[in-house]
Amino acid sequence: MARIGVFICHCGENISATVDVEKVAQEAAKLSGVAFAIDYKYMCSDPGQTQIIEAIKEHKLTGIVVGACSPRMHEATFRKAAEKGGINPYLCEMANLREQVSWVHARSEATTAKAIDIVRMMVQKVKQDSKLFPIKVPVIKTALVIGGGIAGIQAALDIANAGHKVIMVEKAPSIGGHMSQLSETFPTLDCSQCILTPRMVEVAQHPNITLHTFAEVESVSGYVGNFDVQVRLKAKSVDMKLCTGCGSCWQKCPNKKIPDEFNAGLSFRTAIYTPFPQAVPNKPVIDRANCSWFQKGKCGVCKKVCPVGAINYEMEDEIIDIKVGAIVTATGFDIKHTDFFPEYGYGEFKDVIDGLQFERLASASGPTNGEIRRPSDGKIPEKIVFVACAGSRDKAKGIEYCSKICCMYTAKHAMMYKHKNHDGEAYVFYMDVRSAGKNYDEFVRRAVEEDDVQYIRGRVSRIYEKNGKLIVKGVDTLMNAEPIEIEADMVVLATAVVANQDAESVAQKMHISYDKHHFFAEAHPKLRPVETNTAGIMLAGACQTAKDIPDAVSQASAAASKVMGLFSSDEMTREPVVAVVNRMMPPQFTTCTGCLLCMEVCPYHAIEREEILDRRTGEILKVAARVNAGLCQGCGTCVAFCRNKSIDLQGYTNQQMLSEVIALLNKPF
Amino acid sequence: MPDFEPKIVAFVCNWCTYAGADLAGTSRTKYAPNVRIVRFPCTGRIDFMLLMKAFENGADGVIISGCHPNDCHYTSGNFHARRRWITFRSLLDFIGFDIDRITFSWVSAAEGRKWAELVDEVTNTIRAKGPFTEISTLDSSKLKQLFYDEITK
Amino acid sequence: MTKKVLSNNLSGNGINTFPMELKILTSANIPTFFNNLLQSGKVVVAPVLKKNGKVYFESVESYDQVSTDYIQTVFSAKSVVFPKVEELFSYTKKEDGSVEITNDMSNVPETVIWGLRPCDSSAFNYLTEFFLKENPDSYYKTRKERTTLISVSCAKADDACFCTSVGLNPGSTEGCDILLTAMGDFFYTEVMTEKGKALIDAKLFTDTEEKSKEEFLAKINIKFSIDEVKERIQNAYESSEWKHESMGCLSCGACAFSCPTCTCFDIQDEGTTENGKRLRCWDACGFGQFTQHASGHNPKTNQTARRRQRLLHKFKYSVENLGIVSCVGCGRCIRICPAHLNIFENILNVTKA
Amino acid sequence: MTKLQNKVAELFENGTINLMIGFKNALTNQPVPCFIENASQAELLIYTPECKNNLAVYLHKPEVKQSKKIGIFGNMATLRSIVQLTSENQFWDIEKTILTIDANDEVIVFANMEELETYVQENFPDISEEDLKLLAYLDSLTREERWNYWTEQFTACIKCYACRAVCPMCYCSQCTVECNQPQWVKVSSKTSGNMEWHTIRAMHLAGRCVNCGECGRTCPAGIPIHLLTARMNQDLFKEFGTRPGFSTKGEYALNTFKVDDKEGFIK
Repeated sequence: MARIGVFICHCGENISATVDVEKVAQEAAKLSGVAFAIDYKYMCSDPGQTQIIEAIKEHKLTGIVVGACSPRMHEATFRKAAEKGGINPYLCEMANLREQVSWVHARSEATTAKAIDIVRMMVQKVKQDSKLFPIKVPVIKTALVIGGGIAGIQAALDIANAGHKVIMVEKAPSIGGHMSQLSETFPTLDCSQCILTPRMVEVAQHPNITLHTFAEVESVSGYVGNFDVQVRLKAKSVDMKLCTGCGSCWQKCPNKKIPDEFNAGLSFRTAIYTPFPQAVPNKPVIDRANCSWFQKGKCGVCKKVCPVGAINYEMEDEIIDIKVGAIVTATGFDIKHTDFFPEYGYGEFKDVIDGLQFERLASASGPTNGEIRRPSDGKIPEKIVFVACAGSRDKAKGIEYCSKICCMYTAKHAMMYKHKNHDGEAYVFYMDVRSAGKNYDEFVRRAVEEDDVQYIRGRVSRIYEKNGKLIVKGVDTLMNAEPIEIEADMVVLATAVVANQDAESVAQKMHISYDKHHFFAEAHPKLRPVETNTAGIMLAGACQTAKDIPDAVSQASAAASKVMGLFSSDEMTREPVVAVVNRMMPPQFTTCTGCLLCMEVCPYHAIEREEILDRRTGEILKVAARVNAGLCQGCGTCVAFCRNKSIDLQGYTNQQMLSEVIALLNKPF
Repeated sequence: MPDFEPKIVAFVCNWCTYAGADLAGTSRTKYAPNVRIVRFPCTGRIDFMLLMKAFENGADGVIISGCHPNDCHYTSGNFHARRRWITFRSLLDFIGFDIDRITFSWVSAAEGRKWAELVDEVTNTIRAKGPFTEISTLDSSKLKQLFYDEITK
Repeated sequence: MTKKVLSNNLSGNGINTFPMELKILTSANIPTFFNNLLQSGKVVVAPVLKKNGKVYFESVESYDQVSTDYIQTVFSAKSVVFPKVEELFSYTKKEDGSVEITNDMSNVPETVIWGLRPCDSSAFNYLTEFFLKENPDSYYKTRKERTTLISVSCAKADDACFCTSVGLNPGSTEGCDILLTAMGDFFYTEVMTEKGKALIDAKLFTDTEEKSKEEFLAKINIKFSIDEVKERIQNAYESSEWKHESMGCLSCGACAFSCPTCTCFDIQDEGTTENGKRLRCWDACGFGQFTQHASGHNPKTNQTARRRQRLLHKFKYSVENLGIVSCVGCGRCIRICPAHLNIFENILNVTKA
Repeated sequence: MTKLQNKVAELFENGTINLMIGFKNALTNQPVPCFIENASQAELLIYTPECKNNLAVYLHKPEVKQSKKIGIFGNMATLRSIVQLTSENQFWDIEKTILTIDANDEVIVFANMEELETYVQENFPDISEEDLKLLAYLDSLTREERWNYWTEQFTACIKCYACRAVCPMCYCSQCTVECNQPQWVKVSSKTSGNMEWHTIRAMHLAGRCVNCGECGRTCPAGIPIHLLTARMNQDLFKEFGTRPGFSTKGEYALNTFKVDDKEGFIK
């Protein structure tokens, strides 16, 4: 038999001013199952809570209703009190008599009547309450970092240094990402590889980090703390254990005319190759698409020349299963291919290049060893035009957003050119210069003032070739919109930053959401910027949106700290407000009919197919749905959806909701 | 009837409308005391049978309210709810149930005023309509059976 | 002469000592007789032709509503004495915590059921035996006491009819208070009970000698010999035919709910802890959950077992318990079955030697 | 012997099936469902347009399931039901061979679900003329008239649940009406309780009902309950373009959504 205690709070004057609290308490006392009812000035105060605790003990209460403010305000408070009193905290319900009664109605019979109704409703509910216990989910203290760019590297190192295991998966043969391609970095102009490569090596050598290069994530299942991930290790055709990285294979490889991705197509590489000299791991892989052995079935030079017999043409892709507790997604970005700017002649004119190509030209490790030369004839250009916003902030043709880094790297490019060729001329066509950030604007000013780069505010309308020169037509909107024409030797387009082509499929594999540009979506744009709305999956770097290195790195560290937070305890506790598919004794097992239509309804993919087997014969007796408490967030959509009420939501059961409605309306008659 | 005060039950979601109603309170926006709020985690949780039950047990009007599309705390509960209501509403209309007694709305956690106005508006409409007796009188009323060829004549 | 008519004697040895009276009622006087019944303030339940072309029992206001040309009604008339929902009592919790229980049968009206078929009226024998033999059921008793049965012999039959196979005939007087048999321009009236006699108005009826009804009755050929069936069915339980015979059964309650002798019910409570009712509702042995225990265990796991239960109950168990074959051959279950199962076909097959 | 009978006999002989669900002529000379257990019985099988029963319902019966390899003759309603039920993950425990007779009187044995799916989609039936007429009539009534019409119908209901029993889509081992904690539906067959039952039924079948009309045909009280689900289907197709029994991957209107689902009534 239920023994419910009802505690009506005056909230000073806040409730008692408009609600006849004494009457509410008296009426509550009459309700069947109510063993004790009282009203008091401040229920949430210490003496108030003490009264509750005492009453629970003294009257052996089986549940309590506190008629006070909104549960969103003090539910936690009173549940703690209930616990102190010795009953399960979930046997405490609140009647919202302040926000939804006293503050919104004038003092009147009707107001008090409403208060009484609400209390009656909650008394009915609490009678149906059952003890609930927080759900404990064990946490696997290993993190998966997807992507080995600077963001991934930073996150991996932070987590590993905190003493947790990290598995890093990189799809390229080497980690390093875009940063490894950069020449110098703004605003300090320090050499990118000089600061990056030590970090790459650290990753490779860190005892807590397992590195899988030339690998991709196949599938992700499970839930926060317990993800099951399948990783495809693509066949490298080279035995990493035997290979010493001596390099004789790629020196001898006959296929030498393969455009080099690392040099943004400005040079060539062989079929068996390491992407760049400082690659980590610094061991080659065979690019089977361009290898004559795999395409034509002959050659085999590398196998012959390899001193240690590390070449293995029979090697096959391998799929490994790993279990991790958290995932950091750092899959990075891509740059928009400029083919959609025919009037700029990209692809048509050799000397119209994009920012990344310029980085390679300017890089000491690049195809020209750092001398800025024209791809067409190798001459040193005397005039370079830099076109900012090539695609960015251009709803009509490109993308509406600002790519954020172009203003800065364009300034950097112009500056580097001027440093290398003092009497060369550098022109920058721009819409606005966006240089917010520590020492950023100073940097751009330097380009203009010290290195006298010509900034022209206007768009480039057309670029064409005329006797060996590139004619750049545009307007200077500041010079009363005068059309101008520059005879340049080279044009650099600051092409827009876009999401990876495979971003969408990655997001779908991970069950995380993404925006219309396929950048991954954060859980909250302001307050949860590094988490996704799939618990346990974090975001780092430019896969979320265009970012420069400092931003990418700080977000990576933030993501890492979220992971460490998750790993700080052996199990995480979750609210027990979750859906449950009923189970019962044989012969029924459950009323669920296994139509599994609910699986589609669940926003969290928390509903799974379960086969109920005969313990002895192992034959399938029934197929039914099961809710994974680890994934369920307790929205209850499946509960209202289930035709024969086989699913119920703890804390908001069908029985409770219906009793509430009936208690509310069906007064004793 | 002049002194008829309608009983209105509101089924609302915890994250948007319930919070919105709280906001109406904290900003002291006054509205009609005829409404009784039942709190659900999400509009997706609201079972269409609860509407039936509310009316059977003497509700004169029902309000269903939750997060605006795309604002659902659980990302899609309200979208599923919306489909459910489109379906249920057309069924009720087909069996001749007075669907004007059910009001659907999106009220966000920031729309305390909208909530207050909604309640007042609904209260007035229902007050004008008078008490809901169509279901409560069903079992007592002497109904003779009608057969379906009749409707084809 | 005395005749054994069980149903009309609600107490004692079930022997009706009323000496049968034979009368003539001219067809012209039928409406008058009928309307007199109505005027006497009785509720008169009679077959009414509905727009769906089927005939249902319904309380009527005048004779012209009554259907005279029909073979059988869709539902039997048992609901008059055994309603599909009988409110056993209602309870209300008072302010002071005490509980008030109300249970009032006083407003059950005096009712005349007009135009039952002889099979239907004989079904009332079984109902009475079932409800009153031991631990008499006061609800049934009250209703039955206030009910008079005026049957009309069958002049027509269809191929679902098989009363002659269960020891009845289209002119049987079993269980009725008055039996009317149309003989050209008049009705041969057999008054079987005091209750019946009470309705006879001397102005309308004239005495007569015993007549043979034979030529005025429908011809229904005998599908099986009830004695053989009664005997063979003793060991039919094990018959392998059951499975095949019940394969088509969908476990809908239609047969039981239309059957004049099905008496299964289920006690249900409706309401809250504050107030509510206790109800006796029709149930059917064909329903999957009919035999389900609270534990979830269900001794009758499949429809074969349920169908067998139903048939054996009609032809074996009720004979063992009450000495009556509780199938009256009205053929309703045959006409109504969505899967077109045929009870006498089933019986024949499971009892075939 | 007819093509159908031969085919079935053959299926028995080569052991493809050990039970055949089809139609035969009853004593009462109307087509009735029959269950053939060997080749010799095959000659009982008939098929006429009067063979209206939706045989799919039998695929849920334990007795039927026992004989694992089941042949079933499908009229359009039956075929649609099988498609829909497949999309609802039933049939994981039986091996079924599906037959039908097409417009040119040829017997078709479907090799796989895909074939069945295509056949159903090519011959997808519209809702019957008669039902359309009834629906149109009901639409022509005022709200109050419709209410009176249906409440009168519901009053006639005796809650025998024949409508549920004949429906292939009503396969729950425990129906909502049998769930008594809480009790969603009044057990007594009074008008309000009956209405609850029929609304629940309509909602649960909305977007799943294949318009076979068995419920309406079966109802002993002659209530045209099939109109409720027929209307639901019409509306759902209008609103969301979903069609029950159209695809085995079938998009079910109520477990999916579109962000831009149109609705004019939410304030």
